[in-house]
Amino acid sequence: MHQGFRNVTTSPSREPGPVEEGALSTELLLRLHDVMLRSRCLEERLIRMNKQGDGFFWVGGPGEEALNASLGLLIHKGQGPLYDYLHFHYRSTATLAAMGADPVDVMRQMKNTATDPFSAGRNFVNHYSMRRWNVVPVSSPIEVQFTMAPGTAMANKRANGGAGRGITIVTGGDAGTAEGDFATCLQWCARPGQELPCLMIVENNRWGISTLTEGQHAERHIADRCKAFGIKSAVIDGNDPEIAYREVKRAMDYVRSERRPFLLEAMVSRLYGHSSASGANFVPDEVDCLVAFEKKLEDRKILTRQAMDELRARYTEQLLEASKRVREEPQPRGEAIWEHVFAETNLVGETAHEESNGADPGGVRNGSH
Amino acid sequence: MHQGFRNVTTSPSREPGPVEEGALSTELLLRLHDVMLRSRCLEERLIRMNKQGDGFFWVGGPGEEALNASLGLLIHKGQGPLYDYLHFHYRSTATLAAMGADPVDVMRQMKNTATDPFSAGRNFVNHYSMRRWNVVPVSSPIEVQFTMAPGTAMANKRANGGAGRGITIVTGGDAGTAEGDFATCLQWCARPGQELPCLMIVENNRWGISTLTEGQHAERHIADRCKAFGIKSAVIDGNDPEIAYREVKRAMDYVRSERRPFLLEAMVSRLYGHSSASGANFVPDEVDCLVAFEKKLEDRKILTRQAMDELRARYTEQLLEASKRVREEPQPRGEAIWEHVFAETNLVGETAHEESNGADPGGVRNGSH
Amino acid sequence: MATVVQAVRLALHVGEERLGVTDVFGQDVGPPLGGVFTQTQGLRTAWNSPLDERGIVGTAIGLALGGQRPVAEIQFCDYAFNSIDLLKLAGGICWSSAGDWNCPMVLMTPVGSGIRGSIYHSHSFDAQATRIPGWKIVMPSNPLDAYGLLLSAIADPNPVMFLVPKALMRAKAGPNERIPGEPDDDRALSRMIDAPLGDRSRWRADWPRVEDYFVPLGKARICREGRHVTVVTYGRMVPVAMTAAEQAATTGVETEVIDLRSLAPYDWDAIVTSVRKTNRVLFLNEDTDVTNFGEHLLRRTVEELFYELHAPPRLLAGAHVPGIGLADSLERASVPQVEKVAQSLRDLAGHAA
Amino acid sequence: MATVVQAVRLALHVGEERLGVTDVFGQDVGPPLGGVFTQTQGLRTAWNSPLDERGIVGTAIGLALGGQRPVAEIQFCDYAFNSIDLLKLAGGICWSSAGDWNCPMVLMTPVGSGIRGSIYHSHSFDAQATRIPGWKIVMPSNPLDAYGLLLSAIADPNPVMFLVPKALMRAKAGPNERIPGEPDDDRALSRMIDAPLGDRSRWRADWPRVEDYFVPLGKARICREGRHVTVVTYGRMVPVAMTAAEQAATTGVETEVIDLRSLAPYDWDAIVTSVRKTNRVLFLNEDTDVTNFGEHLLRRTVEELFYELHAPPRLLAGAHVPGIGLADSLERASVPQVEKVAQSLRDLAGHAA
Ligand SMILES: Cc1ncc(C[n+]2csc(CCOP(=O)(O)OP(=O)(O)O)c2C)c(N)n1
Ligand SMILES: Cc1ncc(C[n+]2csc(CCOP(=O)(O)OP(=O)(O)O)c2C)c(N)n1
Ligand SMILES: [Mg+2]
Ligand SMILES: [Mg+2]
Repeated sequence: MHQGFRNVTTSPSREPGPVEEGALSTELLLRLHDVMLRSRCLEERLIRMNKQGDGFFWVGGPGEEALNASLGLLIHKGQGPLYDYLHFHYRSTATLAAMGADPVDVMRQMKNTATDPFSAGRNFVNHYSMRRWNVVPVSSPIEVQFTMAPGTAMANKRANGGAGRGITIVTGGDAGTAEGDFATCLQWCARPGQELPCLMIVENNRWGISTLTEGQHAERHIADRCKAFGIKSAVIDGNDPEIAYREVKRAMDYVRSERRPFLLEAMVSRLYGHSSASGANFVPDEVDCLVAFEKKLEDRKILTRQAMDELRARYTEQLLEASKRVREEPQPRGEAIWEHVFAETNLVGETAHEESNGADPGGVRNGSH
Repeated sequence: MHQGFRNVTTSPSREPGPVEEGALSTELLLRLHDVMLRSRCLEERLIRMNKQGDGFFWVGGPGEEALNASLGLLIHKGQGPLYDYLHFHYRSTATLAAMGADPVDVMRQMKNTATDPFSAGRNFVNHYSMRRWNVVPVSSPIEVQFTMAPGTAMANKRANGGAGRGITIVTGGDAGTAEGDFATCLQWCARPGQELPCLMIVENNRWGISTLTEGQHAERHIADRCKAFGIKSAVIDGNDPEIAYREVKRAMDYVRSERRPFLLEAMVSRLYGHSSASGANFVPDEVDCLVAFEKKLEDRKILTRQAMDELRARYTEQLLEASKRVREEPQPRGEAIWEHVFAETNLVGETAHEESNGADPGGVRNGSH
Repeated sequence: MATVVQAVRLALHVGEERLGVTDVFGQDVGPPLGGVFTQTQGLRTAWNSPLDERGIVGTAIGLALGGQRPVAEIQFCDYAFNSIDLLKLAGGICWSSAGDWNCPMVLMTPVGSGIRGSIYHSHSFDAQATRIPGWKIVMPSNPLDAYGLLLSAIADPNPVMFLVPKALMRAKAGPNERIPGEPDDDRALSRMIDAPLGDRSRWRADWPRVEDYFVPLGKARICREGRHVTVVTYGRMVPVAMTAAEQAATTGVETEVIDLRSLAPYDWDAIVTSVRKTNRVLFLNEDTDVTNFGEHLLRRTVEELFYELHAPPRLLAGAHVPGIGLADSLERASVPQVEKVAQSLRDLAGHAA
Repeated sequence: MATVVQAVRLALHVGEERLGVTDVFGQDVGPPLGGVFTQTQGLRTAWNSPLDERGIVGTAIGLALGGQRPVAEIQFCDYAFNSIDLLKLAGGICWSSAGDWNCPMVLMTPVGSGIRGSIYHSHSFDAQATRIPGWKIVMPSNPLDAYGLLLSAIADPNPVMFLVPKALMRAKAGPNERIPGEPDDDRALSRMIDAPLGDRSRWRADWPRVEDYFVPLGKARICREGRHVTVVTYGRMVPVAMTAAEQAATTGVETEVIDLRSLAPYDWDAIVTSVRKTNRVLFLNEDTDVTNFGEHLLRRTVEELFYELHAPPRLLAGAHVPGIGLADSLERASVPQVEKVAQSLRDLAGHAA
């Protein structure tokens, strides 16, 4: 795979308009920094917890904060097809942080407590599930989320008689695009006359565990694959929050207004290796989006080094304290494995039935309304 | 999907050289015609057999003879990785006819007799298997052949210490390219530094059973999908045997000499519908490659109408006679279902062990050498 | 009387009009064909999908999560085996999220042998399906059950598999098995809802006003009562069991035939009650007989009813070979036949208490 | 003593050098990692594949048909469920072509729970695998069997699945279970064939001269002899059964433990011989317990040995729920534990003749 991506901000097919326009407000820069920092501090706490034996496994997204913080701040957050449906993978910590997820809940999942709101101690950390924000359960199998995305995108497109603005956002890594499921998403989102409002994001860190993507992938850019389908795309430096925010917004606005698919490929870093299985140690030779951004903010006199250090110290301290409390929370009971095998009521019908044609008997019958 | 394909003979990326060059010898034109005619007569006999209750199901390739006859005449036929490996689908009648398969054997499979050499009465007609010619068993599931092709192509590439000329040829329809397996083949054949000598052929008849491909596929040409992988391609009118022969040869020569993949998309017709399940009746509004070619031959005074009619009558008569004999051949015994669940010896090792590194113990141990 | 395929169509129509079904889709499901077995002709929400089973299952999951009510079809269950991971995923969405999400989708697919479908149009799916937790699984053996089970499947908030025996697609309802509201005259029904041959561009179905009829998921049906032997079966093997029971009756063996109808959840009480009465049981299905669902039922029977059994319980199922061959002789040798079933009934009855 | 993972590596090395193995491939199988469990470190023919299970299985089939000798790995069996159709295809190549072709490939994949792998690193594969005709299936429970079964798998002209229990990867061989030719000193072996941490670009394995040792496919191993109860198990449940047998022995129950080793073909004679002796049998595995391979073995036992059974035969297996939860409590509640197994042995032995 082509290595010169750091110079690439957008591919020829990127639409519409040039990158340079529209600098971000100081307030927004501060928010981006705050989310990135909080998310990074959380990841570092999670890694520490794992190394101390509080939680069996860690996987997350340190090195992807610039992109994911931007994404999280731009999501149209809510429940049901009028809002964005989110099919994330396991590196979306900063996205959820930007959306306002409680870091204590993330530590609960890390420690697989009964109080873990995402999976009640069943799933790995950063495997979110939040129906009230349309966060579809994150699952470990690579790329399957790309087969489901067309379905929620159809719901988005129909919502409110076609006047809805909600879109579907699906994220995944670079190596995973080798699965046929990635092609499935391109194929289904581009059906002539049936184009779907789906924003596909490939977070390209150039690795699949220990395998360099360039050794397996002939594509100059993975994003090039959507051209045959007439899907617009962009390849961006996902390590610069200013570029990332502008480009995610541009892509999102396009999908929201045109109700058509868009593929965004963001070049990002993997700062602690693949997961705890590979040691989860800091990798010095990759661009650290947070360090780079803080330097910018300092140079531009937006924040002082000291202020940022204090902020980091405060978040670190708060998370440490919270992690101690989480450690005391109860573990699931064994018998809990029998719970939630089946749903009693049609939860997903709650917000959707006014858009879908016809009432929702499953829900009605089961009295969930 | 774009409809103007009849004007298209080659796409921009088609390599190398222009189409016009190199007219085919009269002898070759006669051979092509003979194969196309024999194959068509066979299909018509098979359809008749099915309608008369001799055989439960028919599927085949009437309307694809121009392309498949060309393909069959150009295949480097033999056993083992020094020869071409063939992953065909169920429309390859003319390809096998060109290679010299016995039409009586095809009728045996049609009538599912115990004497059917391809499957002993187990599989549908035109589901060939001929190890001595590297014809991998044709199986009904769409597109799975595209997952296996990279494997035989690796064997081709290694054969004779890398000096082999054998290639892998895989064919499939247009609708089937929506399966992820088609993308798998592109991905695996293009791995940087590991490019494979694989000729992928999409036989585009614009239909998947009752579904028009243009309603499901946004690709202007399916062949465009290989561009992102740096795979060369061509889109041709597969109904003209002169174009088809030249283009198949060109593509094959490229794969054979460069040891790299190539994707050939051939626009063809479906003259008797999808299969006997949809009636297998002649469809008047599609280009009939045989009729068009015979007109050409007549205009060019290469063959007279009368000569061609006589030839057709002779083949039809021969096949009718043979079909009567096939009808008398024994059906499989029920207990035969227990045969060949497992192989006793390593048949595929026979021709390959001199190329593969190290002897073949499975074969040796089982005394197949 | 409606056929199974007409019953399916009527149920999907009711689903569209009264149960909130938003999508009936899959390969060749929409116009002009309306399904390779005509099962989806004339439906308002039917559409054709790309030729991609993984896309079909994944999109159905997405539609369900998006609050829609999809009924997705895999054209033949033989082609669902590239999507087992997605079926497992769908079955695990509620559990993995600890009840945060549910996934109300119906997956419809023709199963089994009996139409000379050769290696890839003869597979069964019941054993595979019952291995996937989080799914409800139903399999009708007649038009009325097809109608009533499909309505319940659509109304259920969980993923439900609707397995239709290919060989029974054209089977007609028995005299007192009329779908409530269907016209008395078969030809009338056909004129109303069967698409004409040839050009269908202007054809519209004229739907009869059929009524709600829900067959509860998890409830078996006793098709025939008997004192000597119990047969626990479903789908295509139900008529086979009934005929075999007739034959056995001629030699004085009174067979009780249980049509399970739902494989998950399944009606354990019905099995217990019958086996307590007959003390002899045959489990019958056409799926391959290594790691087979009938073996699960047999195991549970042995564990819970061992001391009530007067004869070793038996399984009759399909031959564990890679496929079902095209030739008649091969297909017959691969799945249980009436004679063999009748013989097993006599053997079981032959065991003294 | 070699660990299971070292035994696998040694067998693959012998495969490359003496049995014609041409490819050991899969995700992260080649350098630098050499497998997520280090099982393929230092191998001459190991290479990394794209992240595409269907491509891995399909390419392995193609390599086999092309006369090569591939050993393909699916990184975790949890991720093989999108390729069941391809596994069925491989298992059917010889049969569908009426013996014209064979498909000599080995599919290697880690299975089962026990490493806190949560929902997607804890799946079992034995029930699914035994449903696929045309495959031979083996599952070692110790390093020597891992070595001997893998050599036989490689040498076989048919597709063979090599299922490695994750939880036993680091298990060491017992005293008289040394692989013929392996160095006496474990640390010496480790220095020779375990890749160093950090930069491995110049590291080469220094292979010991291990000898041929073929464990025949289809032959069980009696791990412990006993008169009162038989346990038929395999893989990770073998050590569990052995410990439970120890516990049961303290209350006078003498348990015979059979490690099946091969699930297809399986050693029926070994089961018959033992059950004829003990008249009581427990089938034990960790896969989900609806449509489970142990149910097949139990069914056959009941059909053929009903009148020799002094107690209802039992199955202990995994809970039929969508996944295995991460928390210890959840994992323990999901798969059979020693205490429960020991109790079942006592219960079975408690039944009078
Ligand atoms: C279907 C599937 N196959 C294999 C794995 C094991 N696995 C987990 S992450 C990973 C690499 C993913 O690489 P990429 O898609 O680039 O995402 P990244 O982890 O780099 O963000 C693999 C092979 C899996 N989880 N799912
Ligand atoms: C995996 C799979 N899904 C569905 C089918 C049923 N089926 C048989 S042929 C066909 C259409 C194939 O269309 P295309 O790929 O264009 O090939 P064509 O028949 O037009 O030559 C379908 C859906 C199948 N055989 N395999
Ligand atoms: Mg990556
Ligand atoms: Mg087609």
